[in-house]
Amino acid sequence: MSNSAVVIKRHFRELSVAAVFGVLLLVLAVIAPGFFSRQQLLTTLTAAAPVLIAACGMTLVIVCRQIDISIGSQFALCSMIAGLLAKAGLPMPVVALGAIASGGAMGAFNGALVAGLGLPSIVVTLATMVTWREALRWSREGEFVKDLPDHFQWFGLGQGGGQGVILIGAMLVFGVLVLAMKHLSAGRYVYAVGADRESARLAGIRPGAVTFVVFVIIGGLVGLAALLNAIRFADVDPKTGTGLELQAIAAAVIGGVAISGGRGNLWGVLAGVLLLASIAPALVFLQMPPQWEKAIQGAIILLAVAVDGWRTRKEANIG
Amino acid sequence: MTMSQAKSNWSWSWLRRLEALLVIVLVMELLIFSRTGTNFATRENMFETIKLSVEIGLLALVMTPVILTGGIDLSVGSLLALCAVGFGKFWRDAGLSWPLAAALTLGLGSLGGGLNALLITRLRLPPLIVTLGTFSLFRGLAEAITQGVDNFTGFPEDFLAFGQGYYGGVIPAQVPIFLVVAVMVWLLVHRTTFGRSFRAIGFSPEGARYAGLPVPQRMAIAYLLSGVATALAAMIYVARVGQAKADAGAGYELLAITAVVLGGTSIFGGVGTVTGTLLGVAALAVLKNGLQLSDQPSELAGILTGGLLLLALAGEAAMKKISARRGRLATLGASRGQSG
Amino acid sequence: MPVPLLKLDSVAKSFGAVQALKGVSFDLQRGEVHALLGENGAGKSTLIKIITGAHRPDTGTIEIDGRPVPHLTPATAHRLGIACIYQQPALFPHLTVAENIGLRLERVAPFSRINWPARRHRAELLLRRIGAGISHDAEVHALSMPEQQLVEIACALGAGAPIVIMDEPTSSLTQKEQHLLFNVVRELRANQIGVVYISHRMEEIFALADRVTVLRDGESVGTRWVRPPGADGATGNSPAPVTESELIKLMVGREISHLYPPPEGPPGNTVLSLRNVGCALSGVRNVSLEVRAGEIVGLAGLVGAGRTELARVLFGLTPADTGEIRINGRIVNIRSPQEAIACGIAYVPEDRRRHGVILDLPIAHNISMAVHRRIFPGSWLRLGAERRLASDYIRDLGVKAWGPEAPGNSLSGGNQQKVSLARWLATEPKLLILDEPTQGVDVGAKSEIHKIIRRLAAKGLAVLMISSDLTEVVGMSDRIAVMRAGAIISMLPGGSDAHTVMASALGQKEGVPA
Amino acid sequence: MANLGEDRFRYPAGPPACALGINTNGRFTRSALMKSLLSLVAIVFGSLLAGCKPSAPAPAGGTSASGSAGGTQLTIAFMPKSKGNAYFIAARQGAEQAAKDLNVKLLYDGPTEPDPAKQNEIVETWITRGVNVIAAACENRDGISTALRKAQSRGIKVITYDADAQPDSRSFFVNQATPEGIGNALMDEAARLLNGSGDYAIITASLTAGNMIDWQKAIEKRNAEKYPNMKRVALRPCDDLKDKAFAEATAIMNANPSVKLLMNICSPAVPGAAEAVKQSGKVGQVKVIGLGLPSENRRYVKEGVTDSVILWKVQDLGYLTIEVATAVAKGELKAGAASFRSKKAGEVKIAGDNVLLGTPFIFNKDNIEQFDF
Repeated sequence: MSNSAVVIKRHFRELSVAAVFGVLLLVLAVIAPGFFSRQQLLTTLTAAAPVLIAACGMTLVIVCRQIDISIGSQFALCSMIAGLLAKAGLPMPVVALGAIASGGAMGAFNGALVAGLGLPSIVVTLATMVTWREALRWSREGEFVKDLPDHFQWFGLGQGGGQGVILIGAMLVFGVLVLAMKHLSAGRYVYAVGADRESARLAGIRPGAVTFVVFVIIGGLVGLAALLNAIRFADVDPKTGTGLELQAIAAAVIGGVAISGGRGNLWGVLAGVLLLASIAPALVFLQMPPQWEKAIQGAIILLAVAVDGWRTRKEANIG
Repeated sequence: MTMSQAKSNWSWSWLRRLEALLVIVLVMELLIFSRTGTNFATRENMFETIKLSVEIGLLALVMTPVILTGGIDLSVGSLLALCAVGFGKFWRDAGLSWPLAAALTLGLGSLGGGLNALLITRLRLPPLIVTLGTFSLFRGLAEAITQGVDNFTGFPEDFLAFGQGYYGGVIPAQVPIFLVVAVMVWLLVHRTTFGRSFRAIGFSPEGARYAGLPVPQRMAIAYLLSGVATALAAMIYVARVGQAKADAGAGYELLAITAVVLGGTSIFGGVGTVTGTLLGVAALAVLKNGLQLSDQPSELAGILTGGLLLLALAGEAAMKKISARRGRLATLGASRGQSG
Repeated sequence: MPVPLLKLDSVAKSFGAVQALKGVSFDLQRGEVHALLGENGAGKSTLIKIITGAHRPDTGTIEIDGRPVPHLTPATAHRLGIACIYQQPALFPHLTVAENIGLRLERVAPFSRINWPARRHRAELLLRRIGAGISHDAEVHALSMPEQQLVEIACALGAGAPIVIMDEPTSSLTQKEQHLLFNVVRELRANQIGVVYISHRMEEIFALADRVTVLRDGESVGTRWVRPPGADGATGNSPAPVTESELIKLMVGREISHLYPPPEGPPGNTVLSLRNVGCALSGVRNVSLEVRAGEIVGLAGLVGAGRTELARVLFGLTPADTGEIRINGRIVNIRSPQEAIACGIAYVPEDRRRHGVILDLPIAHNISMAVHRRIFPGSWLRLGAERRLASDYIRDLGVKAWGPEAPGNSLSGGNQQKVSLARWLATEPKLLILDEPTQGVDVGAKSEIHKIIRRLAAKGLAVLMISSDLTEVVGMSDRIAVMRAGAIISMLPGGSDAHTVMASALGQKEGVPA
Repeated sequence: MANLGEDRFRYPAGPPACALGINTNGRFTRSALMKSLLSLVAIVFGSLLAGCKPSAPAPAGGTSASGSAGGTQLTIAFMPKSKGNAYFIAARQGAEQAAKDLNVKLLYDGPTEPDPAKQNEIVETWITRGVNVIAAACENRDGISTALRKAQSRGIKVITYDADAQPDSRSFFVNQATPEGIGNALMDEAARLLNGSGDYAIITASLTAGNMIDWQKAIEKRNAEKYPNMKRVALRPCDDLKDKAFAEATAIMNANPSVKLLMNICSPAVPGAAEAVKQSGKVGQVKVIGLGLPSENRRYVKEGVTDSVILWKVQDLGYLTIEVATAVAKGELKAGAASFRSKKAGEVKIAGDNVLLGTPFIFNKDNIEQFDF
């Protein structure tokens, strides 16, 4: 098979998602050019950036054949911590560090239970999700963190600068992770452990350590995502982050990451995040009732997975 | 969830240990709250607690066979909202009598369950992802039907009686319904070949197929049952609350899964009992009610639920390690006896 | 004798009730191919897993270059230069060949950059050196089994390890690839690398090995010279090379004839008759075969000859798409296991742990699983009837367990196989297909199972037995069908000796490559 | 299980080990364990159901009006629409102050996000627990009424504040101001800013909240009467959530560019809409007004994004609610009374069963600094 045919065959899913996204943009360009106004584009992308960072972390976890449904609560706690630290007058770099460190700590807690005690990750993160979310509600009783110093919103750089920081931050994280997953041996270990834990062990890799580090990384990334999202507003809402875990998993699955581990790359996830993020504004601009957003997201997830399932069954029959 | 986690060591004895742990937790809850909660230890409050936990109880009951087959169903919460809103639409806008609307809603529930079953068994897709997709699809349809705003209220009195009425002034109307479904699910799982095949599929889908069990049909039954019971729970919810809105049942699927796992059912399938699930539901319900009557904020119940789940898991993992060590000693002893 | 490259001294290992190794000693010199020969279940794979650190021995010591190695794990084995080709390739399906080789060979710090061009170059070099026509960019899951085996061989070659272990490397290789493998082994020996070559095939041992150690039931029963030192033109005092029949005797260790219960009386009418049955998907090509009531037909052939595939066709797991299957003269169309059971066909699968017994379920549940419709009318469980059924078979087949409620994983390999057998006897089949019935079973249980099979045949059951244990095939079968590449190539009468069966299986016409 | 040793407990001593199904060689037999587990739970449940409770003196069944443990001190259960809403946090401060002054026990609980099902659950639990008065702000007028009627049938006094339930399910409704007062104030302010003409949109909490419905009707009546060429082009709910209001406001501005003013009639929506206007760079083109707390909108008013905020002294509303609750519980305030003396809000008119706090107050750039709530 010629080289390009191999590339298409191997990256069928990522390319098909990008194609669907391209078609959507085309339709919008024709019917509602307003979608591409600088302001609207910026708002959509800044809203999608934190989800992209979280989805990258989730890709790592799923490739390692685990899952983390507690990142929604981690996101809320990290935003709250960032808000409280800023309100206490600490400079923004310290606030940033605080958010990322607290995310990493929560990730480490999950990792210790999953890798250390060998508990199933879906049940561990289910428990920590409920516990952290309710603990936050109990302590804050739903109260916003208000009267934040001026240098909190948009890092004090004003809306343009702030949005710039968020987008560059997300792109930077995405770039680093793409390189790490391709060129860093630790990145490849994640694929190996996800593909076949026993073979990885026989190849001299320590699966427990890799699993633990993966959970710490997603925690840190969610902390960063929480920070970049919090600075979009002048106060911090304790209900933020609800449903983030499902958005991240959906983006990863649509982007071609196999839930059974060992397969998937970040470019597909980027296409998945952008596609999911642009449904809501697209509906508004296409004068369609905005309530259809969640139904369409669900339909896209099912379609992507069904096409994949049908393809592998066809392949299995020939192979 | 590590698929390759050795399922073989989730043996029967492990399950009984977790149920014993749960009974002790339940008894402790009853004793503590009867001291701290005012009017906790009254017959009326007991029935009130049961009444408030019927919906989660129904979802947990039918989640048990699904998890027994090694699958999972994240879409029950959203399907509950879609059925509630559907019931409202059938009754108010289509002008049907509420019993007919109820029948159609049960049909809607089985359609939802059927969609999950079709994708999981026909295309052999991972249940987590399929039900994640239907989680968004059902909630989205519920919001689309009500334009995210509309709210169905003012249901007829005799329908509301199912959620708010009492038999003989004491027994809430939905308790008998719950008991009937509980007994039926218990019989299905523990006393029929369906239950036996759920376990076999959970332990080893390949093994079940080689043993001549119709694996796809049996898994489909589990997901269909989940859909129908969710529709029933939706109508009891609407009767109890007196309104149907698109945000109904948010988070119910996680509560149901928590109750099932707390009850000793392994998330990898095979091991688990309906009585364990009922104990799990009871433990969560008593915890929530007891805390509220002890003038504690309701969030504390959420924290303790998560803590209880982690405790049960870590405790059970520790017990497994102890029994594995004891097991190794036992087999050495046994092997001497056996190969003699 | 110079200091051995690798020395094992009275290594023992047992898994629960089964004692896999009972004190094995073994040594390997530099530049030597030391073969390990033994029947299935003799402990070969366990020994290899101990050398590569996958398992820890209960007792005994391991020395490398004379230095004792107390605590061997896969990571330390790598560092000490032990490379291994496993029977099932331990590869990562969705990664490319170059990456698989890279992951196996490189011991690189987690945060260092991967040099992709170097990986691709090395992979290309190794693949060319073996002569495998695989592209280094192909994803492993798209490769066929033989090609994956070649990637494993490339990994071992590339490791440049002083010790290379090959566990049944030719098991899934076709004729052409076997030739490549023999060249690789000769090249390794020339480079003073010690090769431990595991096989249960006589002709490979004579083609490659310098010395051979025979394992039987977890013990080493003797080490012989195949190609004594100085054999090519050196002085005459070297020990005489071992002969094939001596090895077979060592391997089998007991007179074949009296071991296997003799057939009792003439076979009845034809139960199963196949007329050029084929299934494109699984590579079964126009098989014609007949099995009569009370007769045991052995199905011999190398691994990958399509015997299990034929069984799966008969049992409806991969339905046939050409040809005719008749049971008791009636044409049947079998599209699923349920239909096969209804026609009276039963299949005791090869992989007992994954497909045979569900280890976490009690014995009673396992035994009743195939006959739910019959003993549980209206699908209501009748636990009493189930317990009685299970107890009958437990007594009848002599299963050693503390009761019908005992879970499968508390039983030894032999007892698990009996439970698997009991499940299918409960369906009262007309034809019983057995796939490697005594694999991984201790010697005691093996003869018990043979007696049971013969007793069933005597009662009029038609038996089709698949086995790669030649002595078992020869001893048990009334007639032997030899399969190669998905087709039956010859029918041999019972009692013919192991060598002729193997020759036929190998397609003797082409002869064993020099 | 060790005997609990508390003689006050009249439960049988913990069942011996063998009853727990652990037979001699330490192997759990399945059926034996099941029997003992269920019998254990049955024993405990049975004794509880039989009503032989150790401590609380009140008999089982109906909870008498004085049902609280302390005997004399009144227990008033105070429920917000959602705990997270800054508006209700301010109301709670007033209520706690009143509870201290009047020496009554205040029970404060409610859902963190607006959720009618949770409000019903909490009311049901309060009925079982036994309280003297329930004062609730109702997210869903019809849904909660059945629960409140049940409370009344158990002898618990019920009043509502901020958002009413069905009149027959409560004795008094502490209303911050008449719907007309609020509707007119909002409509007049909008007309002043758009000098009488232009399109505007309303962002409300939810379409089921009683007060929201009344305010919308009042605004429509005022609009039709006084400002014919002002047109409402959109009415969107935001479920009392700030980020949902932000999304709805952005969508409204994109969908109909003709909108000149966003009128937010629930407090979280005001800052949400203001942030949306700021981020889509339409400060000045699209005016923002609404019912909101000064503290929440001070930043936006100073920046000129939000022009004016209309509200009332929320702490006084909380304070007055507890005063009315105590008076009703003690029987001092009966139906048909014309006025009520409040320590904080002074002489307060009562129209029918509506206790009126007073007229709405307009905060804008000049006076917003003086208010701290």
